[in-house]
Amino acid sequence: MALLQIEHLHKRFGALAATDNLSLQINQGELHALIGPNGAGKTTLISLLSGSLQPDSGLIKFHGRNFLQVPETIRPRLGLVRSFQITSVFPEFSALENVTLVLQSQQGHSFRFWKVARNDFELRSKAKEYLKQVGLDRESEIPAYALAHGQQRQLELAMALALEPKLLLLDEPMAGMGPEESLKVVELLQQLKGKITMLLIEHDMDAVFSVADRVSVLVYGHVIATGTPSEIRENKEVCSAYLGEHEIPVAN
Amino acid sequence: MKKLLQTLLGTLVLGLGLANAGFTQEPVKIGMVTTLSTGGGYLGQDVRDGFLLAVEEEDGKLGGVPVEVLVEDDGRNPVNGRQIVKRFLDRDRISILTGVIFSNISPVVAPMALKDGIFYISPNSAPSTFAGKECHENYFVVSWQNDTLHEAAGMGATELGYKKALLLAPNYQAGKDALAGFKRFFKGEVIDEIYVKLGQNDYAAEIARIRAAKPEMVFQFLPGGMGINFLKQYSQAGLMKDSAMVVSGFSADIKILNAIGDAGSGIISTSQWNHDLDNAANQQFLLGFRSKFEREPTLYASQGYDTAKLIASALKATGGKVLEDKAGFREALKTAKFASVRGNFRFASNQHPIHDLYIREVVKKNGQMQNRILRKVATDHQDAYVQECGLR
Amino acid sequence: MILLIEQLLNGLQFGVFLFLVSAGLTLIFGIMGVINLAHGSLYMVGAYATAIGMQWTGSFWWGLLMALPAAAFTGWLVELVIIRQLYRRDHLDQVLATFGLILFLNELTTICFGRAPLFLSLPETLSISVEILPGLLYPLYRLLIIGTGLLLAFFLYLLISHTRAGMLLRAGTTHREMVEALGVNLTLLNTGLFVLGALLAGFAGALAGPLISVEVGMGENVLILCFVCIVIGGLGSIRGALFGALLIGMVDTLGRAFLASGLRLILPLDFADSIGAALSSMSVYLLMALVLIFRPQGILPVLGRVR
Amino acid sequence: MMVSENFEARLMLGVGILLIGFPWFADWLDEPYLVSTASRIWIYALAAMSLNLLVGFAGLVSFGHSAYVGVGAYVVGILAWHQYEETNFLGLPGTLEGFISIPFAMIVSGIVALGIGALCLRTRGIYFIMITLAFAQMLFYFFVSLEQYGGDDGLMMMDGRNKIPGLDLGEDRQMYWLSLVALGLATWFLRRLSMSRFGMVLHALRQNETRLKAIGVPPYPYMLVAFVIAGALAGLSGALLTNHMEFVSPDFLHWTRSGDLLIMVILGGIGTWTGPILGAIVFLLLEEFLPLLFQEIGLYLFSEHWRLVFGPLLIGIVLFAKGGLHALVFKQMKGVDGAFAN
Repeated sequence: MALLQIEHLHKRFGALAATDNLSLQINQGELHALIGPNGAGKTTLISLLSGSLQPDSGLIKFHGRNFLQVPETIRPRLGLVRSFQITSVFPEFSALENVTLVLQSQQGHSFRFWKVARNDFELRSKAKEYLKQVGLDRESEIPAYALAHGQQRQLELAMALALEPKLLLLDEPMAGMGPEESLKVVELLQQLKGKITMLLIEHDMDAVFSVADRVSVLVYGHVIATGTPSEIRENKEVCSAYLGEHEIPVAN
Repeated sequence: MKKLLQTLLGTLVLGLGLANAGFTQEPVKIGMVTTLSTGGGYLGQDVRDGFLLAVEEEDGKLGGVPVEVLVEDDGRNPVNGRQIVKRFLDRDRISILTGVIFSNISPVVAPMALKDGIFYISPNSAPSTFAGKECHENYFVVSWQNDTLHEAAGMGATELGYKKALLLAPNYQAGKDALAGFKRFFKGEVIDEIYVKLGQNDYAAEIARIRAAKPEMVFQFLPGGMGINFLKQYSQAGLMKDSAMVVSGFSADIKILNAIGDAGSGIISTSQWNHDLDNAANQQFLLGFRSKFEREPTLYASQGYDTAKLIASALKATGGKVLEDKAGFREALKTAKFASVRGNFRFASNQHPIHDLYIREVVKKNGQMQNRILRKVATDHQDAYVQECGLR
Repeated sequence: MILLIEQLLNGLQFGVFLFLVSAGLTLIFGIMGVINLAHGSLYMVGAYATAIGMQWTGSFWWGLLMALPAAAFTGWLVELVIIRQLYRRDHLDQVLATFGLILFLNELTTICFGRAPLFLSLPETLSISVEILPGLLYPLYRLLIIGTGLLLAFFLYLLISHTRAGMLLRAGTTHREMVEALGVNLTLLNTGLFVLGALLAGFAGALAGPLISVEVGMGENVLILCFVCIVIGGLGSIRGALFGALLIGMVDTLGRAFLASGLRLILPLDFADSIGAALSSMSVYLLMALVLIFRPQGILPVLGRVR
Repeated sequence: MMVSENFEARLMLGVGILLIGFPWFADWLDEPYLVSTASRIWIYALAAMSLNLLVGFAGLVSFGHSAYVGVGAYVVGILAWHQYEETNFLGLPGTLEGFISIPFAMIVSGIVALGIGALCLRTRGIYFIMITLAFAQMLFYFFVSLEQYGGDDGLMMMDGRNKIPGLDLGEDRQMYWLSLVALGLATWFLRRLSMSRFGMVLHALRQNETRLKAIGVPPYPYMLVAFVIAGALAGLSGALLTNHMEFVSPDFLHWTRSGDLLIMVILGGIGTWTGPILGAIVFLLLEEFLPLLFQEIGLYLFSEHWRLVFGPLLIGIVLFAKGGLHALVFKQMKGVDGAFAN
């Protein structure tokens, strides 16, 4: 069953067609990876899905509902959540405050002017659980700007998870991480698999081919192939268009 | 650079003068809050210099009584003005407050002084409220009531036989008061009134309207730089020969004439004072001012000088008692026994001047633009608000 | 009809004049990202230099010629000492530092030249009016301003769209890092640009001298209006500045010319005059607010701008 | 971060309580006029504090904040004028009662801020700076043309300051205490506000607006509410200013006043608690006493032309003193933490 359906999506920036007649379907519960060379339009697609960009034409359906008219700030509440390629947290807040803010936004509006927010212990303990889930529980009081790069990426993930997504758009969650940290994230993705539907953009092919249920290949703004990791690995068109002479990784 | 040195020396001389003053008797403290910075700064400068000239003539005394004059700049900002006066009253314990130039400062500081029980003597600004309903026994004006020179312009225009006038002023209170004052005494027809934005620079649009309306004369009250800009552009547009220009003295002081040059030729203006008034006090004033400051005094300088002379006469009468003998000092001020540079001078019951008014014409003499008195348009003129005042 | 044409010419003249000051402001903002509140002071320097030059030589033309090096030199000095430190700062710092600069320059001018406005007259040959249409006399000097202004606008257009420096300027507005990566000496380019802006502002000041009073504080009056022009036109764009300046010139002039008399048709006389004057003094700000609400990037913004 | 902020709060409370005694101190110095100077400082500090809510917390640089100060000031002035003239304003009588006119001033300023903010907040960055300036200029010219209420000359409170039961505002000390208490209450309120859920959103907004949207929080309504709160507090400061001066004029709304408020915030330290107060103190003391200082030490040129020193001083602070006076004062006290007292 399709959770997200994208049909004939177009987006141009001047002369450049960043998204060109793109159609894609993501099924309930799967971990769908999106790969493609730099400039293929992966981040543009994420922005179109999250609502920070408006497409020129085409259709986005989420849960069978037309999503084009849904404002950017409403989409997360309906379960469509993104993480950012370039780390995007609230740098002056502590890790805990970052996640607490997300949880606070989950509980409806924030027009509460008097009660001190950090004394809301229920919210805080819930936030701590998310930090624990990504392995940041010991860093919870450190301001985000003082965290190591990998830790900031983990925080980013915790914030996305705290939004209780139905579909999680992950824009290169392992970018700039060391091998050890990457491994942690892969483990986390394995854990989440099946519970949350995910669209993963990642350059680390080892990771992609080890965790993904299905893979789509994006070139020049449209999808040239979709299939299981093994189908993609054997696809001639993909080999010539994208993978080129590179060796295709073998799944372990 | 010369200016720079002058400023330096000027202030030094002032400092020494004050230091000398304190020997024999505790000096009478006079607070002068005036406008020295911003575009209107030269008004305050002239009031101050005129006043200090009179003090210097007596070597730091007025009427034989040593005085200490505290001068501060309000920057034309009522908030600053208030702070300065507060300091004058609480710390310096002044007996007389003077110096205020602009009508947005006087309503703030005058009540403070009056409430405190000291004397307020205005060398320039005189809004109508204080001439009428709000007049006060310790409030004196040496210059004129704000409307006076505009009223004189109305009389002058009538006397010169103009029938069709167009009026121009900024869209604010003083501008509207000016036009009202003119209309009070003008017997001809007012064909149009134009209000402009306060601080406007370019008058092309208004000048085009004037050209189209073809008035016999234009009366305008555009203070400071606004008036200079307007006059220059008016003359460049070649309108001076079609429609005469009648203004109140503020718009044709010597500074403004210097700034507009030949464009000023033929402007008719009104004043209670001019340099060619032939009386001994005026001769002495002109001689002293020119030699000390090496420039021509404006009417503001004459008002500053008159203010000091009035205070001198009262100090002399009471032997230097001001707050110790308020009634005596007040009476002495009221009789105004001093030789004003404008000649004929006495106080009306609201303690604003009764004096003569003149119309003047701008002419070029020895390569310099200057005002020449045409004729007297009013003798013993007093303001329109005196009836509303409860003082007798 | 004649009146309308005359008022349109007045609007055009005012607009062209505003453009001269705005051009530098918008370029400096566009490429350096600096809001320079002290730009009006450069205009003041131009006017003062002309007045002083005229007092020395007795000729308006020499005065005019003196304005250019004076403004350029002041501009260079200001860029070197202050503006250069502000490139990477946020707008708030820029606003405050240049605000401080205004205080300083104004006070310095007061000390050097006094508070009384300076006298600056037109040469005889220019202080006449010419009949451009039957019955329409128009001051020659104002025509001259229109002509020079439009000519300068054209030169600026050529400079920016047809020279290498202009190309770098355009590229720098949108892709600063790229230009830097090409090994272009951006510091030199910035200084050059700043001096160019100062020259234009100084020239405008010189032109304005004979029309308006040369006094301390004259810069701030024109500055705020110029900001309105460039914001309406689209920040960083010369075309936008020209468009904005002409629009403001027209709106302001026509508002003053016809608003009050128009309102008299529907309102009682006194009331119409007050409302008319109030509305016409608010009109340009009203226009700016409207433009920003409906087209926040201005009417003719720089295309493809990333900042 | 928490510990040091609490320390700062306790320090402020302590100093605030000490300041209640300032009038007696001024008496002891035999300089009673200082009480009036100090009242003015607290009133401006309140305005700077409200501006700091926008600039320092929400990251919105408003260049037209004096407009709301001016509106509040005019409400008090106009009500007092109608009381004096015994006329009606829109069918309502004027009043001199402080507990009516001061809250009313806050409400009107808040409403004006709501209208202007609703439009301005559609823009960001430099455009926001400019559009707030544009609206402030409109209001400035509006009050200049408001002939009935004195136009450019402004409006006096003929019957003196507002009446508040149990207080005699005509007495400078009581005016001082009212100003100090108003500042204290506003600071306390803003502090609570900043720590509430609403405050968290504002802080987040300044740091990363894109991210805030991505977690499902629409920034606009929060910014608007902050704008209204800041406007209402500015209105309170305006209402007090009219009372202090017994006078109001369009000069209160001039664009350079907005600049002054911004300078106070920056000078003191943007986004800090003591910053705007320190900024107001230093700015106003410099403005008032720099000319006197130069006179005392014999530099007469500078005493008349003190801006010649003040201008470069301002530039120097912007260029070299990051974090303003707050950083200067608290860095030593707090060590490393102080650099991050947001």
